[in-house]
Amino acid sequence: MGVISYRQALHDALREEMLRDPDVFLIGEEIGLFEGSYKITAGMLEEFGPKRVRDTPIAEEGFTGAAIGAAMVGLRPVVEIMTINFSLLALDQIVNHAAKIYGMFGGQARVPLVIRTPGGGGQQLGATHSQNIELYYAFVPGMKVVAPSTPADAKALMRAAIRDDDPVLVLENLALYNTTGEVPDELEVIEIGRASVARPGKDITVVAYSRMAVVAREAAKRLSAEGIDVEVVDLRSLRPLDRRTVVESVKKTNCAVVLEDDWLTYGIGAEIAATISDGAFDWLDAPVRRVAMAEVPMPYAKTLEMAALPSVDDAINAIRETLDAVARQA
Amino acid sequence: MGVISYRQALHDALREEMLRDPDVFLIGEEIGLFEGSYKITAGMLEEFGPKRVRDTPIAEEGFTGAAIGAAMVGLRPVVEIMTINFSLLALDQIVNHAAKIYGMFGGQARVPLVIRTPGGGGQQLGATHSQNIELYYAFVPGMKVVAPSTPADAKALMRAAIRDDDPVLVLENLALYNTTGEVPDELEVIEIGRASVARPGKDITVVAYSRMAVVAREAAKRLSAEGIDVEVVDLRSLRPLDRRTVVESVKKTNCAVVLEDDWLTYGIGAEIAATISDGAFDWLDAPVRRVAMAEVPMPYAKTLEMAALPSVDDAINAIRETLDAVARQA
Amino acid sequence: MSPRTTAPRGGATQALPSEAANYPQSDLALDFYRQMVLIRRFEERAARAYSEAKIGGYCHLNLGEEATVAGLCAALGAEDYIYTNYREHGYALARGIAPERVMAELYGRSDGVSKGWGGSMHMFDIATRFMGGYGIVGGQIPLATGTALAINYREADEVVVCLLGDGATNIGAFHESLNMAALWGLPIVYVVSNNGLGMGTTVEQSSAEPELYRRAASYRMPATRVDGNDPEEVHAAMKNAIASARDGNPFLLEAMTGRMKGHSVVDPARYRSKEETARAKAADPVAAYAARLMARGVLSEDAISEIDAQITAVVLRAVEFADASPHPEVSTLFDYTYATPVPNDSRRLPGQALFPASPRLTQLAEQEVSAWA
Amino acid sequence: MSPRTTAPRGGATQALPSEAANYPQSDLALDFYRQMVLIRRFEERAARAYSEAKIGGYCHLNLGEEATVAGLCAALGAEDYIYTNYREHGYALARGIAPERVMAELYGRSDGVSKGWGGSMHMFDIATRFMGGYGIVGGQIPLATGTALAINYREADEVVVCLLGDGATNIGAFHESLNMAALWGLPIVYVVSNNGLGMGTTVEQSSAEPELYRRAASYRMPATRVDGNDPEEVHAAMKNAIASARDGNPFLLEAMTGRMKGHSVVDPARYRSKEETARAKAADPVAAYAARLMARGVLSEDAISEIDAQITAVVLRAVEFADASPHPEVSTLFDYTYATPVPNDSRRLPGQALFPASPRLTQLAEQEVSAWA
Ligand SMILES: Cc1ncc(C[n+]2csc(CCOP(=O)(O)OP(=O)(O)O)c2C)c(N)n1
Ligand SMILES: Cc1ncc(C[n+]2csc(CCOP(=O)(O)OP(=O)(O)O)c2C)c(N)n1
Ligand SMILES: [Mg+2]
Ligand SMILES: [Mg+2]
Repeated sequence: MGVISYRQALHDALREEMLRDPDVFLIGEEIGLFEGSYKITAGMLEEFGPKRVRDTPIAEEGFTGAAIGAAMVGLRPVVEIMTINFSLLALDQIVNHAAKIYGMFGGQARVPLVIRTPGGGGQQLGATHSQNIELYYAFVPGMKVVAPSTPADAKALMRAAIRDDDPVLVLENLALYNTTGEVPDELEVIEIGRASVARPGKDITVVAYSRMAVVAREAAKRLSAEGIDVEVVDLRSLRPLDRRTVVESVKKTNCAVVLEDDWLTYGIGAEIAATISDGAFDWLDAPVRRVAMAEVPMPYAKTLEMAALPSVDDAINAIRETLDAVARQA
Repeated sequence: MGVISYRQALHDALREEMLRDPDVFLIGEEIGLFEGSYKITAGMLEEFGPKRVRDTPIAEEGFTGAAIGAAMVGLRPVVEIMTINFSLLALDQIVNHAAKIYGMFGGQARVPLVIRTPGGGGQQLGATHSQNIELYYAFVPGMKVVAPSTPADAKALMRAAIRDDDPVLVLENLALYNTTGEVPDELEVIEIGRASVARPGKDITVVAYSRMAVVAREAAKRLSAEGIDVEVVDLRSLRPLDRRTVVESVKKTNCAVVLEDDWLTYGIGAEIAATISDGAFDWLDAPVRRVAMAEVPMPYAKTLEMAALPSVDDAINAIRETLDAVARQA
Repeated sequence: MSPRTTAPRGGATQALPSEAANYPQSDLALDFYRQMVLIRRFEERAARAYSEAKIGGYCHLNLGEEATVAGLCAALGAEDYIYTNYREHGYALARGIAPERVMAELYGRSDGVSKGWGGSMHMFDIATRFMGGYGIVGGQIPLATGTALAINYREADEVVVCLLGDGATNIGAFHESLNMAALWGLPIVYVVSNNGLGMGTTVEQSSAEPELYRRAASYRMPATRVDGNDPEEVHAAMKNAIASARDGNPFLLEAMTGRMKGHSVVDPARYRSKEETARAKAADPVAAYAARLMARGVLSEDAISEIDAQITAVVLRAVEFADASPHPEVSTLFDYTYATPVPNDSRRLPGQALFPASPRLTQLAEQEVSAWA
Repeated sequence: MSPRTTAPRGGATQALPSEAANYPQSDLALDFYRQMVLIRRFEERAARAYSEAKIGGYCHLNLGEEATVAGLCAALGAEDYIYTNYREHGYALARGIAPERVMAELYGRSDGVSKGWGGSMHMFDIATRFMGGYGIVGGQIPLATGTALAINYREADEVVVCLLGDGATNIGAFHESLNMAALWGLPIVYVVSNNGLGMGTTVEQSSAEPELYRRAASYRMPATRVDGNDPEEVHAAMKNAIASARDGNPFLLEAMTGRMKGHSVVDPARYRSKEETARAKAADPVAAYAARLMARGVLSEDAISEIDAQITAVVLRAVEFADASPHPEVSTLFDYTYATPVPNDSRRLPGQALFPASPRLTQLAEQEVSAWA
């Protein structure tokens, strides 16, 4: 058991899978000589050579499509898309091709593809570089989408993604790369499609994923000092979505807050709130509250960006207000 | 007041706006000589000439982006994207550019752009040609998305979209083009962002848009024969979303069913269900039921396609089951 | 370097019925002719079935492109891969897929080459390395390039052939893909089947450089243009192109051909002038090749009738087979979303509740699709 | 045809301080030099401010590209439009935007050229027709093409200049846009600022045809390559290119230049060999041009010092201005989502409930942002 960064966990998973299976290779912009925009692939070109760490031209659609075509004949490409914002350029290849090929051709070709890409705002990167658009993938049958929040999950889910025979998008997060956590030496296998109860509690359920799951744990920690016992459900997988774990938690706590880093209207949290409101209808003592980004193109100025992004304080406030509503209901 | 088709209503709106304002022009694939894949622009090339009815190469990203650039200096382009499935190729230009330009540059340039595009399955067009992905646009602040279900709304909303100073996606639907309805000669202005109560009722609220609003009205008609009085809320606009009209309706009926033609998980209906469950929490007597497409890449075979698509019977069934649940609750 | 193969795991590679290139010249010519007649009759029959509502969706035919299809496919080895667009019935046939399975796919039946999931635009057959059938213009180009990358990665000897239409040369994916292929020396031949039209838009109206093969120069890629109505010329050029690609020099081949009917079965092609339509008819490659082979003494009137009769019978059998093939069972609806079982996959029909009607029940309906079937 | 303008409604067009082309030769040379020094000093100061955390996000500098920027912008008329990528501070300055407003934008302040909403990558100034500043590689290319289409539509006389990097020539939008521009004869000049590198990837590693201007041939578009380190050569070539574009023949100009530092301020550029770094330093266009003008007798050591002092003062003022400019008010957060008021627009801060805490209240919080401000 060692404490490592989320970045290191991703790096280790890639490296170990490449050592294990010669069909695994990396492809993307600036992942070799430049060592990756966020340095996940540092040292890999030197260790594995240009065939297995392939720098590409700036052509998201082209190289993502090429990875799909390589996967169709049995290779296991891991594509880096520098940030999720640029993935829009490859969306046709991902949604209309990678996610469809198995079904559209009656199950004749598998697409064992991994796309790794970070989301996240908070770095003053402006409107085109601060989006959380995992929804675009989580919405699509045929895709799988995982969104780890800890180094241990990052490593385990990256490994599971690489070994999976379907296209998997691994959502990373700019703000998580430097966070640290314990990663067991003998990593258990995490099945894609299972949420985890990251912190058991009895008073309220907080559902989150990726960066917001870290925010959720922090809020829970702070509130526990006041005797409020928060249960944190970390979705980990957005598609498939583990509704059962979410609903079971709310049946126990009778109320819920959803934290998300994307826009509220139609965001990931809408499905979570709808699921809870439906599946735990008779157990719910207050409306499900959603904490999400302000619905604006993200401004560059620090003051505005901070105002637009959901914070730990926002989470705590929502939890308190929800518990107040429950109290009024009783 | 005349009865015309949805196709004709769209055509008339385009033509009248082009006659009114010389800055309005049409651009897209095969809209001129070929008269449009679905013939909305039939006769327009002849009437307005190639400058105002511009056939493009097959280059969705390029010509959509070009329309945005033309809009930035004051023209009012109306882009046809042949079906919404192909819009994925232009998504970067729409989401990262059209929707951002006003905000990202501090309000210096407006983007009075219209994108018209049909969604819809049910034509045996297979997985890549049968998607309902309006979500991709409805999710994005800076975009507006309208989704008319009647010829009158199609005409009024297309007109409003062309006169709007922000980018608007007008969602058409393959299955609606031949439907007919009354269109007033003196068309009232519909403000983008307002739902309509398409049919008042007191027993249950059914929320829908585009093709499913037609399904909703049909279900309501059939159920009224049995004395079940359905209120149909036609969203008409997906962004901005008129939550108030939806919630007020449910406060009256105390229960709701949402109909949608896209995939259930993370689909448009998730937001509607979450909104109702939150805003009408104390009024709701049963969980909000969602009727949506099966979560599969759409198969070609008729048997499978029919099974995957939501029908009037599915809507009626969901309404009955929801009313049963209300009865049990009472 | 010993020959290696990229055979996908579990995907059997089956030799094609004939390695056309080894035939003596006149046999090859007859093969071309038979192939062309098969495509012609098959497509005519497909058009009829479409108007009888036996076929749904869109239906794009290879009528007028028979020579390109036949000449090109004959140049491929059994181990080579072929990607096409949605106008692919002819390529599927010429690749050796049974006409029965191609027609059954058009009928949306379970014996179809894509089990009824693909339809006219999405034929796929892993056994013959017929890699689809894609409905998004240009969508196949990056995929084909990636398969060539895999061959390169595995140091195998196969080649990928990627068909595309003239209109598709204007889409970004074309540019991105050719650049990568040339940069990395991938074993791929891009073939532009230039029938002069997108849907109704001419090459001149859509491409600022209408000699499309010249666009390869942007990637220092060798390229050439051939008469796509001559199967022998296409075949010879394709052999060259494949040899170049196998050598690590990807190639762009432009075949000048024609479209005898509308863009799809339902398109009356009113945008074409009478003269243009007459010209397309006059350029009929099947009739022209028949005349040539007669002049050469390879074909006679009798042989032509005999071939026609044989092939008419083949196509009839295909239709009968398709009509008799069962519709896919609705219970298979959720079989092909993912390749392997997935916890918490959504397997819910539109009429089913996400959670059972009585909210007191704890089991999710999602996991109960079996109860419904 | 009388000159017409596409002046966007409400957007005032303001004459640039100098119409450089009308200057006598030596004045123009001095102008180039001053412009280059301004960019150099400004960018050096920006790098410092970035390391002092006054500037956030990414910060890409024009260090090494000063000659291209200066020569190019001097060829533009006041009515012409310019689009660039995210490496645009220099272009903004050379277009005549006050250094104060450019620096204030980097500082994210309300007096910034984009009111603090854009930052380093997204400068925009409608008055000087400086059309941005785009962070998505290649994203500006279709937009610029569309503005050229609007000029054509309005039969106006302006020209659009669209900057892009060498790496951006590999993206699909480049291909799609050049084809449309050529097909429709649009008044646009595409300028590839070839600094030899994407981020760390060289042109040779990313472009199968590394002589990038040759790619214009795919669209029958005239093109040429010039020494981007010589402002006079750039200026002359740009004049030609603009004349061609105004005539309905869009043009591709490739300027061979260099990048003196990393891709962005934080990039130590370890992937570059010592020799390469030394070569980039040696090619310093500012020093080279100073030497040339000294040899020509246009500049003296004294004049160089004086210019440097003047410009250092200008840059200092810019920094002081930026530092004094107010941060945007949080109450303006919802001001720029839409251009006009929108019913039911979502104006909710992350901490606010969609519906008020007590569900018995009927008013939606969405409409109450004013209560919060
Ligand atoms: C991305 C995309 N845009 C538009 C279409 C609609 N469409 C289908 S076929 C076609 C014309 C294609 O022309 P070409 O590439 O020459 O092929 P051909 O049909 O002539 O074989 C168009 C525009 C599509 N399927 N995909
Ligand atoms: C679509 C997209 N892909 C990737 C990136 C990340 N990125 C930013 S700059 C850059 C290199 C661009 O190189 P070039 O076009 O030569 O411009 P330069 O920075 O050298 O001026 C990359 C890959 C991006 N911003 N957008
Ligand atoms: Mg064609
Ligand atoms: Mg560069």
